[in-house]
Amino acid sequence: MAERYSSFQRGGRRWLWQRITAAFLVVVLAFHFFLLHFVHHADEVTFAMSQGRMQELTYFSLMILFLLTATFHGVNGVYNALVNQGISGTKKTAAKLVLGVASAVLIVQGVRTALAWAGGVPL
Amino acid sequence: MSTQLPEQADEESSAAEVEPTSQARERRLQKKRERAEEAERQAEKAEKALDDEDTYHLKVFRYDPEIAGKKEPRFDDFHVPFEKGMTVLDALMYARDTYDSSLTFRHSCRQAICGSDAMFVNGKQRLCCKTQLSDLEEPVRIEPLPHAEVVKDLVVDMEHFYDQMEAVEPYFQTNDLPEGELEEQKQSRENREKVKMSTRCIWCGACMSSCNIAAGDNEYLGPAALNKAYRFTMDEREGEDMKQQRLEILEQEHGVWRCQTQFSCTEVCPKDIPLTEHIQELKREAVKNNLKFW
Amino acid sequence: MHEHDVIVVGAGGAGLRAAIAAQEEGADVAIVSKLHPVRSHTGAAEGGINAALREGDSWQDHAYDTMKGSDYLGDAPAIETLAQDSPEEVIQLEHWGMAFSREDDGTVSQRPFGGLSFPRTTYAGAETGHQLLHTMYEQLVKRGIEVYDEWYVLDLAVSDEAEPEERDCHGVVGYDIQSGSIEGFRARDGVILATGGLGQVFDHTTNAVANTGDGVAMAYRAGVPIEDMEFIQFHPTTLPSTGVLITEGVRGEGGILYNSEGERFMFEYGYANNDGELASRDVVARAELTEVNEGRGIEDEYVHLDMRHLGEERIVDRLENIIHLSEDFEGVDPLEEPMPVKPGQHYAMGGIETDENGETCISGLYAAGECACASVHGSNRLGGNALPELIVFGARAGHHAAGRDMKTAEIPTGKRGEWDAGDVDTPVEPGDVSGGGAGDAVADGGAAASDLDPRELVERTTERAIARVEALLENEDGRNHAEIRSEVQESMTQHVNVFREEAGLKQALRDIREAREDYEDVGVADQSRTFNTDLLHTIETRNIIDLAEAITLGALAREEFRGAHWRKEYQERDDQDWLRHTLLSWNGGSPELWFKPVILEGEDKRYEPKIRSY
Amino acid sequence: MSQSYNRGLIEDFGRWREFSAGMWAWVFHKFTGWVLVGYLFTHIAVLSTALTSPEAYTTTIQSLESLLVVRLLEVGLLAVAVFHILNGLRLLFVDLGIGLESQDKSFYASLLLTGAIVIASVPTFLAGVFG
Ligand SMILES: Cc1cc2nc3c(=O)[nH]c(=O)nc-3n(C[C@H](O)[C@H](O)[C@H](O)COP(=O)(O)OP(=O)(O)OC[C@H]3O[C@@H](n4cnc5c(N)ncnc54)[C@H](O)[C@@H]3O)c2cc1C
Ligand code: HEM
Ligand code: SF4
Ligand code: F3S
Ligand code: FES
Repeated sequence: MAERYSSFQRGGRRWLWQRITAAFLVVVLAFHFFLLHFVHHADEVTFAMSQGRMQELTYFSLMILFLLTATFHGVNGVYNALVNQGISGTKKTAAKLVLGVASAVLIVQGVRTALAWAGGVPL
Repeated sequence: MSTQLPEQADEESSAAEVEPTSQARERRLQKKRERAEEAERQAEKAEKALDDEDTYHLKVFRYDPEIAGKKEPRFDDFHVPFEKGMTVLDALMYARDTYDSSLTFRHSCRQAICGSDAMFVNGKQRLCCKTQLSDLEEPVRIEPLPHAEVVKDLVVDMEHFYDQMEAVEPYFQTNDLPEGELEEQKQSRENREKVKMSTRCIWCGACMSSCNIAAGDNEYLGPAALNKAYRFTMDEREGEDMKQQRLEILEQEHGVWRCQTQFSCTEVCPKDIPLTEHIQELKREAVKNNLKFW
Repeated sequence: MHEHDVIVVGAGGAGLRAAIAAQEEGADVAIVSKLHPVRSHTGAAEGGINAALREGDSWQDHAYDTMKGSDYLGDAPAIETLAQDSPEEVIQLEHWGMAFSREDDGTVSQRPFGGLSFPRTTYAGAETGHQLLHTMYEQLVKRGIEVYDEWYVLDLAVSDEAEPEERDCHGVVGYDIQSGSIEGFRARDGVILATGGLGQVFDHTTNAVANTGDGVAMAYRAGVPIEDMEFIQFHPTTLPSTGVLITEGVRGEGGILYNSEGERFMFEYGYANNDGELASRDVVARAELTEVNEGRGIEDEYVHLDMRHLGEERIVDRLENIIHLSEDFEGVDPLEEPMPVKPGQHYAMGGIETDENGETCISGLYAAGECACASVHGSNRLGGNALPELIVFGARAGHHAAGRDMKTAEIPTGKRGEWDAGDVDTPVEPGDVSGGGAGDAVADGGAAASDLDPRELVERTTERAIARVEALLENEDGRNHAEIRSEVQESMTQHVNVFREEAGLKQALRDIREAREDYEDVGVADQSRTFNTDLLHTIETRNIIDLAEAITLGALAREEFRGAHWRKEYQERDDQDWLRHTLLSWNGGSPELWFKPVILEGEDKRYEPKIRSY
Repeated sequence: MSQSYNRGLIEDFGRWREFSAGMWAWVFHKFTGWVLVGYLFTHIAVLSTALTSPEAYTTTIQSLESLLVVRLLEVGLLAVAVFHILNGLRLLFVDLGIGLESQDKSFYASLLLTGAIVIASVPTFLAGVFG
């Protein structure tokens, strides 16, 4: 018998955030692809060009937000998939930890790169 | 209860112990001979049926944990003479009554209301009594419901399904019953209409068997139980306080959030209950409910 | 051995209501049922539940309609109890959340039904029984009442005093279908039988495969008289291949019956004055069979019910579920072709004799629902009167068994009141043929020494049941039950159907006798202890044989035409000689026929027999 | 779920032929989602060469982009992303309870549209790699 949980609210919140980030990602990802494959072609990419874009605050913050939402959305998606397949107990805690650490690393690395381009927070 | 015979067993005139008279024995032997002939005739008939064009070929899953030849699951072939209007259940009953009386499956109403004969027929969860043979391709493969423990042949253990159904407090509860004797607790037509489909569930378990999430996560309440919960959550007569309590149950980790909108449940439900839709509506109710606390 | 205060056998509408009632009284109650509760055949009822709820209606009117419908063979105390209690019981269901259809003002809808003087049939769409069954099972879950589901009750543990009226019932013996183990169930306060219908006695029925009349047969063999067994209701419009019921609504909306010549026979051959298709169930059923017997049936089996002329729109609007039923179960699209229909067994008016508190003449043994006969329906049941019977008498039996003080019953049970011995001229000896042969498969119901204490009695009965099952299993290559069963069913459908004539009834008795002899050597091929349906069907077949015989004996004895019972030789209702109930006692294996008077004396009036003209 | 014995293909993806639209959508969405996270990690890894030096970044990117495999992989990525987006939109609608009756059609539509968009983008994606 399915026992009752009291910490249910998180389930709902994560579900909602998955949808909210998805809605946001639709727009940003489309923009991202469009910009880097159609406006600028892939073989033309240079450090300088990225630098130029990154130095603008709007683009910079958009990209940081993009990174954050994509990471949350992706990692949360993977976590959900695992839980749906029925992992529980220690395995579940381990998955949570590993995924948490991975996203932290990803975000730190991403932010560092962005900062390297922009040469500090573009203000 | 012990199977030991009590002390006085000897004096007991248990008719079981009485020797059959020789006359009776003779009669019995006679009958036996006749039966042997009859069996032969049956076999011949079956043989003939094989050649007959108008038969349906069934491949039926067999398994019995106790019987030597059946411990290893296997498929048995049956050829059943076809009649217009014949359902898969009719064919199974024919096969059992004519060829092999040990062929085991649940069935009762023959009219899609008792929910006991959901099986995996040609790769889909269906109610056998509601499936016309003529709608199926041959050979017709009949297997027990996937993702449930097989008890014997086509019978699966439903305990887990029942547990899930009963975990959602599947009963009407309200704190505002009318006072007067013989006074009804009114319900608007719209509200009855809203819950109507959800009340049609016959507990057949087809949906649960088709859902991949339920297969992976044993604790997932599953589409049928969630639908049952929907039936009460959306019933205006229960009142707001009860709705709150119900949503708390649904929001547990193995509740509504597990559903990945696979739609298989909706697709197989013999009662055409829009299960996915109901689950999604519950998710939205739950989110709305949580937003209140922010 | 399991022990409870009250044991309820069967989990249909009647069993569930009884269990809830017993628990309300504080009893420790358990249900033992061969099907999981929600699989019971109560779920199949479509039409509705009669209850006088509204201004302009009264329980008196309900009682009057019921008495008239019964063709004056119902007992007034039972009928009045039904009419008085059903409003309360229906509102109880409503308070348990049952999804009744509603009026604009939010109250429970009611519709008109055949034979009712007021539209008093409450309903939930075309699935009233389903809603009722599930609502009640929900309450069971809520209360945590124990259910032994997929436990088949083999026998009653009844002491064996010479007179049934002196016997006591102390429990039952159950067979766990899943594991094959056989265990005793001791009931400290009472056993309630609620095992439903017996449609499987016939080969064409609207009843479920599980409706084999086990409770009636068990009680009969334990000594309880069974009452008015000859009264069987046949429904005129059932699908030929499965027996699925096509509601009267189709004819109500204007559906037309045709024979193979394309004639609208209800008018052409003047079956029912000018009522045509709208004549009552029994009239239409007889008309259809006459057509078939006279060679105007289609495939010599059925007639056509055509509703195409109503137009797709109207059909979809009013009779949508009929389209599905016909397509799913008969493979016929009723918008394109006429539907094949023929009469099918539908309901057994008779059953275990009880009083209006549900108690039988054996103390501690109760019965409620279709298996019982408090005699509400007499010789003919009105539509929508069975479901209220389940809840009214289910509740009463439950309360009484659990010890509530009830008004002393007015209906005497057993040979306690006035009675007359009966006589019927049978071509063969009915009853037991074994004298204890072949593995005691045909043993009497409850014999065990009378001075045993109750637990020991249950234990003894259990031993006997085990021996019986072992014997069946041992006779591995004995006769297969399916053949015997279908021979009985065919004979019943041929001879004891809508039309009954002396020669046919006698033939049926001979066939049944033969079946009994065949059954002496019945065996079970499936040697598994796990979910052995072969074994169960074999045991059920025995019950079918006993009941088939009881029905036929009653039909042969009753020399009149009343309600559902038509006799070729006797075309009139005969109040002079036959205003009385037929009773049959097993009598240790040589069935004894007797009669008791009908009680027409109501609470404040006497119901004077009138001509039933619909 | 516990099983007294293995029913093999009956219970796993060996039954793919009998999957319904909703199931396929679920499988594809899952697959594409995982590919996308995988790519996100690789993507950031590649981009962080910018931390070493601007030149290292430019050379890495340009040498990668000059490889046909990479370009082909990018087309694959586009396919994956477009499907995930379109089906993601479909799922968002399902969550809002819109158009549940045509969930199968919208899935087929996502598939077709993905195909169309990918084919249309091939020239742009492969531009320059042969030059
Ligand atoms: C198609 C159809 C439509 C109907 N429509 C209406 C209608 O509209 N209105 C109306 O008033 N009536 C209607 N009736 C009649 C009414 O539905 C039945 O009379 C009623 O449901 C019988 O209920 P029950 O509780 O007595 O038995 P059931 O519901 O049949 O239950 C019997 C129970 O007994 C159990 N059981 C049987 N044998 C054993 C055993 N040996 N051991 C253990 N358990 C056992 C079974 O498992 C089951 O749980 C209809 C009947 C049919 C068939
Ligand atoms: C562009 C718009 C995107 C949309 C509209 C979108 C939509 C969705 C939605 C609705 C889900 C939830 C499915 C469910 O729980 O039922 C989901 C899952 C997922 N998404 Fe996205 N997504 C997008 C982009 C991305 C990106 C960029 C990534 C990679 C980082 C990603 C990775 C995932 C993963 C891994 C899952 C989980 C898949 C699974 O169930 O196994 N998505 N997506
Ligand atoms: S929801 Fe449908 S498929 Fe699921 S158990 Fe109920 S009737 Fe069967
Ligand atoms: S199949 Fe399963 S995932 Fe949801 S939509 Fe149905 S419950
Ligand atoms: S036999 Fe009852 S649902 Fe099929």
